[in-house]
Amino acid sequence: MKKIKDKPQESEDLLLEKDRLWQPRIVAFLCNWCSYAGADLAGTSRIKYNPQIRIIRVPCSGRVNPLFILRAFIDGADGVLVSGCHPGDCHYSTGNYFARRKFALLKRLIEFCGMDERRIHFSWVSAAEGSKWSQVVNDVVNAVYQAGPFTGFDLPVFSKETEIETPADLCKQGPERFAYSIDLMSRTGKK
Amino acid sequence: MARIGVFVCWCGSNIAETVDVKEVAKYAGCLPGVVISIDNKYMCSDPGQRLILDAIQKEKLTGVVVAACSPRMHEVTYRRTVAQIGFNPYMLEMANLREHCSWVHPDKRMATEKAKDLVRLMVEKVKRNQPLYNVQIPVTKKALVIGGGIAGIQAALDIAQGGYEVILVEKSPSIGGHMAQLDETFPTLDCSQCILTPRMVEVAQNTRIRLYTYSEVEAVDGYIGNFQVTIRKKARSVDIKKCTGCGQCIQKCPTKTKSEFDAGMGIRKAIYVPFPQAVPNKPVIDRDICLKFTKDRCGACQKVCPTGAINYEQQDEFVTEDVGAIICATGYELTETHIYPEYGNDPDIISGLQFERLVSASGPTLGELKRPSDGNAPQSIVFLQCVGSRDPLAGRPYCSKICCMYTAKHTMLYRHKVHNGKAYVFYMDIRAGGKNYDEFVRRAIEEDHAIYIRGRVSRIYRKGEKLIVLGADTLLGAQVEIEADMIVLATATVAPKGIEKLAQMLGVSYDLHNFMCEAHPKLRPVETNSAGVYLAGACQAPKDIPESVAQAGAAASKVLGLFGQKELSREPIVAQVNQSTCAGCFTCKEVCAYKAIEIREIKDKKGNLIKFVAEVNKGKCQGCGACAATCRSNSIELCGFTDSQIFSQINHLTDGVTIEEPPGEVPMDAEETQGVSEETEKERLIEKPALAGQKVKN
Amino acid sequence: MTKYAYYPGCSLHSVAKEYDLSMKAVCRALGIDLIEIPDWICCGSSPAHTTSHLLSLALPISNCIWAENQGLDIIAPCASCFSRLKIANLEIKKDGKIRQKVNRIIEEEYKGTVDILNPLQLFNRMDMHGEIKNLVKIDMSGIKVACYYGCLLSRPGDIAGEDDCEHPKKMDQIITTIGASTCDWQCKTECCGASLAITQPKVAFRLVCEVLNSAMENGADCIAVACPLCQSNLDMRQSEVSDHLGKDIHLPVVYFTQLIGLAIGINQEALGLKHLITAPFSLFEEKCNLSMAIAKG
Amino acid sequence: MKWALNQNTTDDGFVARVEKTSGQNISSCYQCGKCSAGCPVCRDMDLAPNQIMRFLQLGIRDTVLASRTIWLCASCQTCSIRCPQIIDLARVMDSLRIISQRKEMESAPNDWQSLLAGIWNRFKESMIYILQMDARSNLRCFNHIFLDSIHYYGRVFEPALIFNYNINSGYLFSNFLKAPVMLLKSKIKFLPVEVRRRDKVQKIFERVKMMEREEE
Ligand SMILES: Cc1cc2nc3c(=O)[nH]c(=O)nc-3n(C[C@H](O)[C@H](O)[C@H](O)COP(=O)(O)OP(=O)(O)OC[C@H]3O[C@@H](n4cnc5c(N)ncnc54)[C@H](O)[C@@H]3O)c2cc1C
Ligand SMILES: Cc1cc2nc3c(=O)[nH]c(=O)nc-3n(C[C@H](O)[C@H](O)[C@H](O)COP(=O)(O)OP(=O)(O)OC[C@H]3O[C@@H](n4cnc5c(N)ncnc54)[C@H](O)[C@@H]3O)c2cc1C
Ligand code: SF4
Ligand code: SF4
Ligand code: SF4
Ligand code: SF4
Ligand code: SF4
Ligand code: SF4
Ligand code: SF4
Ligand code: SF4
Repeated sequence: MKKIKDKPQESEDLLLEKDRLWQPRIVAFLCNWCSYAGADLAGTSRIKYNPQIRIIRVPCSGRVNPLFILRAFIDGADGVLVSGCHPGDCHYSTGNYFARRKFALLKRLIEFCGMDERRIHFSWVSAAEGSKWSQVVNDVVNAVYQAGPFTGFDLPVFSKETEIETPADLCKQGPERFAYSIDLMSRTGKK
Repeated sequence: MARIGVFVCWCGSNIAETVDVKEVAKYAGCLPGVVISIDNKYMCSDPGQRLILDAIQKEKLTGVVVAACSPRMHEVTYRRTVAQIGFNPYMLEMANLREHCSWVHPDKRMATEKAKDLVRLMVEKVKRNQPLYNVQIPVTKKALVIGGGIAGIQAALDIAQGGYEVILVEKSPSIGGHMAQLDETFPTLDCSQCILTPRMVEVAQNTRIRLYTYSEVEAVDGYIGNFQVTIRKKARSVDIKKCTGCGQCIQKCPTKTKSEFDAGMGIRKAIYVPFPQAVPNKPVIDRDICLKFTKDRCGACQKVCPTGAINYEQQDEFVTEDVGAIICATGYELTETHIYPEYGNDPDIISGLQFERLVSASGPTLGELKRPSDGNAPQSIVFLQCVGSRDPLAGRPYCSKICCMYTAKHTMLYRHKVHNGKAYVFYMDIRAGGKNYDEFVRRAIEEDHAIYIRGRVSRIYRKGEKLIVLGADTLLGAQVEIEADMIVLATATVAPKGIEKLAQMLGVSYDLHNFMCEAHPKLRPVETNSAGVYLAGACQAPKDIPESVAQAGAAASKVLGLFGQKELSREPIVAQVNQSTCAGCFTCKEVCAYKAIEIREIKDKKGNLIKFVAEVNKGKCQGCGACAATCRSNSIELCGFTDSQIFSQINHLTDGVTIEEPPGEVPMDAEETQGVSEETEKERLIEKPALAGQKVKN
Repeated sequence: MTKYAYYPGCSLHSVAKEYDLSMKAVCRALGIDLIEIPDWICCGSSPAHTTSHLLSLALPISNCIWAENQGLDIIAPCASCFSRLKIANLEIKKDGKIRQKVNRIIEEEYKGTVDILNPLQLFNRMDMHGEIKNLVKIDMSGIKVACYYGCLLSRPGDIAGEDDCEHPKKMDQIITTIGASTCDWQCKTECCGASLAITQPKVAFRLVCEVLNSAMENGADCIAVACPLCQSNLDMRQSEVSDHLGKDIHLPVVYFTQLIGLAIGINQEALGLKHLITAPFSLFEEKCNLSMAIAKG
Repeated sequence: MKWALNQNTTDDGFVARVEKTSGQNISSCYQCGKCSAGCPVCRDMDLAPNQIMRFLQLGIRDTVLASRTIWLCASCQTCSIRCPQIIDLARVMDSLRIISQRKEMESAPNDWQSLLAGIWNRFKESMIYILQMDARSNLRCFNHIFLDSIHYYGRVFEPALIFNYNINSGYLFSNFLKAPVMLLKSKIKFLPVEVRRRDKVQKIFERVKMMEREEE
């Protein structure tokens, strides 16, 4: 992504300095039955993790509208995490599959908008995985920290020279690539 | 104007140690809309709860935020408390300062900052809460059991025993299922008929059980407590009321075919009773082969019937029944016998079920073991396990569970009939996990001298009188070739053909192999994700009789538990459609796993149809919110987790962010909505093509 | 006239020249135009695929280029060539990376549009049964043929095409079309061990014994094959087999194209019957009332 | 019982290599034995095909590579089409042969002299094998001569092939006895046909070798 390339290499000191000035702000949407309970378990087990996370409880990861995520960025978040039950374990049987499909699409969109993909995360955390939850939080905070403060969307500009990838173009790049795009389409599309 | 009260709990030192609760309470007091903000050592204690109640009454609060532990811990407690004084419980929310804050963040400054944020988010959410009321659902106290195998019979009897009415629907002419076809049963080797027949008779005699045989469920409507089912009673061509079961018609009938009950090993007539102990013991005409129906000839049965019970004009009949709960007990089937081309399709290669019929005293050979090709008793017999099961190549990676046990049983039954015969079993593993099960298999090996060979068979072909079985003994690391007179294949247990149609009707999900899915494999094994629908027996997964009966009992007790309640009360966390903006696209309908979204017609005063809109059936909706996240016009909301509530939380993530309503949010008032959304709709329509055009040009 | 590219392979130019002859003669009679791929090279057969996977793809593919440029499908009568060509084609269609590699090796751009057919599939695809039936002149009903498919025509599944790999039927259908009867025997697709004939003659010999014995027991008059390896393997050792089994085995192993040729009255010499080691002449003379003088050459 | 497994006998890298060359998942074999049951050559093998899979699962390289089985397998694919776990065992066998032969594919003839020299070398080599009664020499020997022939002529010149092979393998008389019959039936051609694009064929061989070396 453009931003990663543009980002100058920073020295240790500078990073430390920045550490004091800036803390990433991360919103997490957790499903009530698995991930929220997992986070509760981290609490009851007193597993410490980074405090830069703000949890919003939803009944199911399938409730999370991709607009919530975009809106969170507009409203000042530097990173977003969505976490639900493991595939097959959804309390509502299929909600997390819908979530997965939506996010695959959203991720493409967000990459397209020039956003660093390290800002947006999805995970499966069960009610029994308190330590996994803390690990996920720390990983996410780290990743977002690496990405730096979110300053706005950065849409790519298409000049006449820039080639836009169409399925036909993908075809030319060989069947694997094409298969990938078809796969992606089918995963994000309807059942 | 919102009047919010905030109550910050210390939880002794649990919260207060790492979160400056005083500061949080002070901060909360300054938030717009908050009229009172207090902290207390134990909010959940009696005095703590009293604080809340007093504040509600004194300050005329419209919303409450309790900043304490996890809502999964005490939300119910607090909601119940406030409900006592007539405050709508759904106007209360909790901020999780303990599990999600004080216990996990040691840094007091950071933890306090986070606590403030969490409280602020909840205050903003609760401002947008709406009073909600529990959904009350009446219950029809009558149950439907689909499938009259041992599982269905047991469930029906248990429910009737509990004092409620049961309707039992069986698609074949008699109840009994597969168990009726078995000879003796593992692990005790008692006679299947002897233990099953009394139960079948009990069903017939029980006044609380209404039996529909030769019938199928045609449609299922409604939801837990209130199902309407349509049952098709297939035309039997025999008036059950008049028929005495004398059987003269059967004797006279000239048309024969292979008997399904005898698994194709015996024959039956065109007018038939599937087996002597059938319930009801009244014949039925198979219209596919009866000469009257195929060639308009014969009519012998009608001529001979002393009571005039035969009625060729009979039509399929439809009856509708209201029931409160449904138990699905549709059982299993075996795959076709000759599924492996490399095994060929010799008549002396039969399935386990056919073997049961061949050795059964009530079977076509009256219990004499005769092989199909020439009627001789097989002197050597080979049993193959896992045929079509545990076989990804055949598309079934799962274990059929019952065949290890019944194969062991078959070797015993065989040896009891042919004392000097040789019984070989090709197996991969012996799965005999059950009370007295492994002992049973050992008995087959040690006492009845069945020869167990560990390996699969690759090929079977005929050589004269004999069938050559080419297999491997992987323990020896060698090939084995056995000359057999007869071969019995333990073919895979599969879901009945076309059962997915019934599953869809019931709203029950089914797995890759069309077995019905339980709500949770360990903790809710008889419930389904469709409230009020339960599973019993082999329709859920391959099962033997003890397990089927146990599950049937469990399902019946669930039904009895449901019927024991006066009315069902459900949390009001359900979806709601704004029908003025709903475009009728029904995308929501597709994502709803519970089939809770229905199609409603909107008509004007004259009764002309204006449009179709979505409507949520509150009985079925489980409150997942998938629909709300999917609707493109934001016309469907999940009560308690509305877009407006969630957006407000997102909106107040960072301090000092201007508070504005996000675009696309549904305003509270439906009247206003229409105008706005129509406009935006127009804008979109105009803009879209232009945008698209531009992109291509660039 | 339907045109096909023709890949005879090494065998059809040497040990199996009668297959080549009869195939061409039958196709001529049926109006199928076979154009031999110019300057073809060996497909590598099993030594290639047991030595190097890439080699086993590159050798066959380098022969397909010409056909692709001409827009023709390839007929490969030798079962081994057919199998190698078909497998290479399937693999290249499935895996883009492999295709790129192979294209680099052969220094040409091969897209994988060519379809590879063996004669059984060819006759089936063009639905030649009616036409063959119309051309039949000789009454073949007296002979009972054991159709032998062997490994290479029946396995793996995607090679066999629409035919069932355990119970293939295509050759039987053709043989019944020309009026002869076929027998149901269990060795139809059993391996004859041809690939071991040279390296492990003892093993191959055992397998040959089994196949011949089974054909004999099931009352076959001759064995029909569509593979030069099977043919020579089953044909060459019959005297030893007779000694070994202690019974007289005399089962002509003929190419099914030769049988078609005979039935539709193609010039006997053009069918190369004289090249068969186990002489079939008396069989045809007795059971079909044919004078075989010309064929004997 | 034979001793088989300890930490010195296992080699996970080998399993990974077999999996890569064959594209098959070795651990998916559940040892049902259906492959061995249908294998036409099983009774001549020292390890049944399913045992080869088992040794592979445990990573016991040397036993697998020393086994006669991999050289006896006729590539008939019976196992592959019937394996319930959809393992292409014939391909696994192929890979084992490929791996075992890889080293020896180096030298290749480019003229008559070196072709002869090659044959002579193989003769010496195979005599050693014969003296050691090693079965695998036969197939290897055959493969080399076959491929050399393609390499040199572009096609297989069968009479020379069988002749060479018989000299080399020591089965001097086995198929040689057939020669008169074959001559009689005029099945044998006396002169090899050379393809015109011989250089191209040679390039194919070279590039394959190059790419395979790259891959290692
Ligand atoms: C060869 C063999 C031997 C066995 N031996 C033993 C043994 O010794 N001991 C033991 O414990 N178990 C044994 N079993 C297993 C035993 O048969 C099953 O455990 C038992 O029958 C399961 O009962 P069920 O009621 O769930 O299903 P089923 O017996 O299959 O009954 C299902 C019923 O539902 C009906 N039905 C299906 N679809 C519909 C529909 N859409 N509408 C209405 N009705 C429908 C069917 O007609 C049938 O009557 C054996 C099984 C086999 C195959
Ligand atoms: C190592 C291991 C791993 C397992 N893993 C799994 C798994 O992954 N999945 C799975 O499904 N199952 C698993 N199981 C099996 C599972 O543990 C049991 O199925 C399950 O716990 C049985 O529950 P229970 O209530 O019948 O018995 P228990 O869990 O034993 O409960 C019986 C209770 O009764 C109490 N009690 C005993 N006697 C008396 C008395 N006289 N008066 C009053 N109270 C009494 C005991 O104190 C105990 O609390 C595992 C078992 C083991 C040993
Ligand atoms: S003859 Fe009449 S009364 Fe008797 S069994 Fe038949 S239908 Fe019933
Ligand atoms: S009318 Fe039909 S059922 Fe009755 S006797 Fe005749 S064939 Fe049998
Ligand atoms: S129960 Fe036994 S025979 Fe049946 S599939 Fe399972 S392992 Fe195989
Ligand atoms: S005792 Fe336990 S480990 Fe042994 S077979 Fe039974 S279930 Fe498996
Ligand atoms: S998705 Fe929205 S617009 Fe479409 S039917 Fe459902 S509620 Fe109406
Ligand atoms: S909330 Fe879930 S269950 Fe309720 S209607 Fe929407 S999708 Fe269906
Ligand atoms: S048939 Fe397949 S699964 Fe069975 S032992 Fe052979 S390789 Fe393993
Ligand atoms: S491919 Fe090899 S291992 Fe498999 S069955 Fe044939 S000879 Fe045996």
